[in-house]
Amino acid sequence: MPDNWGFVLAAYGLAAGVLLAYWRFLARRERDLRGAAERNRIAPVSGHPGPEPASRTPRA
Amino acid sequence: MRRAFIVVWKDLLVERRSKETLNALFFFALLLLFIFQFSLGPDRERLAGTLPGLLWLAFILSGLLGLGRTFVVERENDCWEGLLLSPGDKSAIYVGKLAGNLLLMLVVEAILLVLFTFFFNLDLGGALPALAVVIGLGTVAFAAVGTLFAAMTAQVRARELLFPVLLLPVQAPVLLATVKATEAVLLGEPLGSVAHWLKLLAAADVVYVAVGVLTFDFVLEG
Amino acid sequence: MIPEPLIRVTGLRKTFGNHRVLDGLELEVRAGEAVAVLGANGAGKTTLLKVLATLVRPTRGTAIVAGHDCAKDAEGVRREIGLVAHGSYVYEDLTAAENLTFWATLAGLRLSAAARAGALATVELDRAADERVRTFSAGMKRRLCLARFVLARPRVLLLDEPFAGLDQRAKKWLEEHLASFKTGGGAILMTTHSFGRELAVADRIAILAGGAIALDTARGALSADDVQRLYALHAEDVS
Amino acid sequence: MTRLVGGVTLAALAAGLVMGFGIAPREATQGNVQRIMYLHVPSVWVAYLAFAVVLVASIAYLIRRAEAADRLAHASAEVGVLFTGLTIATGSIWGKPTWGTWWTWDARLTSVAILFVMYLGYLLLRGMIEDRERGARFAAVLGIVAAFNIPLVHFSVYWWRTLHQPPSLMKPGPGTMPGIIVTALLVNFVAFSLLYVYFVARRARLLRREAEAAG
Repeated sequence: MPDNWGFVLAAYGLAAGVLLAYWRFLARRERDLRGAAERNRIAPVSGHPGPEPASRTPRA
Repeated sequence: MRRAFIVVWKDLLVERRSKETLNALFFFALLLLFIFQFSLGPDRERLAGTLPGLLWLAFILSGLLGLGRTFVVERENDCWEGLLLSPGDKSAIYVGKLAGNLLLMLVVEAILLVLFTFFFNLDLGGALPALAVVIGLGTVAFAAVGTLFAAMTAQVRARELLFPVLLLPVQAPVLLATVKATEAVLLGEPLGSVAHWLKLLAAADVVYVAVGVLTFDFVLEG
Repeated sequence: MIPEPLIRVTGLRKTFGNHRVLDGLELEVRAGEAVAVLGANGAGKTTLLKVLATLVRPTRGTAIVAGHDCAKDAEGVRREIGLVAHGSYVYEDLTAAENLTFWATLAGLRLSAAARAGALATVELDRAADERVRTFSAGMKRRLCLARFVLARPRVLLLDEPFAGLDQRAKKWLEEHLASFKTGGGAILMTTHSFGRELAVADRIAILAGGAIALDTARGALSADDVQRLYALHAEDVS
Repeated sequence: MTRLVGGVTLAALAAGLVMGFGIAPREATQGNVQRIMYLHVPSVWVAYLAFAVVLVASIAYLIRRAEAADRLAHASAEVGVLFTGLTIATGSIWGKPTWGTWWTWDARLTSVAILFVMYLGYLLLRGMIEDRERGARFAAVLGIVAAFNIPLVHFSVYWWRTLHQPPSLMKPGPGTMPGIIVTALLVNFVAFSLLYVYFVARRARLLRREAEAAG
């Protein structure tokens, strides 16, 4: 039975990518907020961040 | 219970006077038949296998239209706050609206059933009583969640978009059960053979109506 | 012991998003008293009414109506109030009698035909009982809404610009009706942004500016233009 | 505090990788592609955990109107959708070599797909309602309806599929698998749960800050 390492790497790579992207998204939003608070301008109530990039199609 | 009845009485009276929803749905049902014919071709043998699916697709689409309008009369007459301010348990309003919707859906489904037997020569044969059970159970589940979500989206800006997007995924299991049960019933199998689907539908009815009654207060608060 | 006021608002704040509509609002209305809340459009008059009618939850502070807290015991409040807002809550496709039957039954009242006819007569709509509300004037619709409260007999009436859009006859009728409601021991809180005759029925004028009551004086001998001067004075420096 | 949880999570994830690739044996029938299971199965478990938390937090919010409960529900739903998406993606990557197609209406993939769409609707609902208090209330109701719907989804999909083919190999029945694989799964499950807690904590804190900023 072929090992299909390619697919295993794709799966783990994608998972790592998605989780990292979400982590960065959180970090960036926190930075934006802290920045806004410092300039003591009330940050506009930004819309909801929307679903995160849980992309479905794995890389070929 | 008198309070739930008065809600149904009011909706039926408004509907009888304005005749908006029923006429529109009847016309929509007819349109659906044409669209199915044009898109799927006239060849009846090929369609025979998909008839249960088509039937429920027609029910779901006209249901979305009908259920989405549950609170339109409140919104257009600006009576939403009036409902909220009338003292007493608000779930009576939910039960009233649910009963009204159930009636509306069953009427439309009856019309569609007749149209299907005419256009697709769907031969019900002896299966009508069994089919009625399946349709009844499925429609209660559909109307229960539909009424709750109609109340939820009545006040939201993009309600025409949000209502189907929220309702359809929740209805997926009910749709699976009803189509599978209808398929078996139309093949002449006894109800017993689809007992597990019917139990699932009954469970869905109980769960959805119970959740609807318990959470309607929070949704009406608007 | 002076009786507990029917409406008591202390330190009321209401924010929508990051816009503070009401802030630190204090107000009391006793039984048999009518208070007119005066304020420019957008000063928060309607928001105040909506908080008292339990349609909107206060962000901070308390609002007590007839002894019930608007946030914690909304149902208790709803049994005691009658709200006449722009909506006036009528189904246009139903007749006046059918509307009354619906709202009375929904409120849990057992409505006999006689009681319904009596209520319609009180608001002078008995001739139009079987006509569809779609054909009614603004004044007739508002009277139909008041007919509901003739039946339910609330102790507090919340009126959002009740005299707006009424002809002279309807205004006179409303004045008399509110006066009799007051002598019956009810409390009235009404909002208005005009200074005409409608202030006659008010015992006190409360000017709403900057999210709070800037001035709360007995109407007494104040004439309409006194009120206007006072209102202009306070509205400018506060908002 | 969250920095500590973050550190522990990273360590646990590393341990999971070691278990998945180092210690766990090469699976006889499927070959190494089976190692995707150590990613796929824990993420579906965590997704269900997330939606259970949404249910509890939604009920708590409706009863006590505590802002914190609403934020927890919101954060948990979002992280739940993230893991559900991950489950579907890794499931279809696994499906390609084993069944030759990216997507099959396999019972478990289908039910996870329905959950994904249902809770995506939840996030859409939150995004569409401007008034925070009303959005929280409606989302709580939807969170409850969706959670009660999960068992119905499961049964209907299983009956719908299993009449034709037995549930796929991915059925995580620990009983049928050698101990070492089960432990690898459990380690990864713990790691993923910690990651879930970490993400929810930060997302909830972000929501609180946004609420405070909005004043």
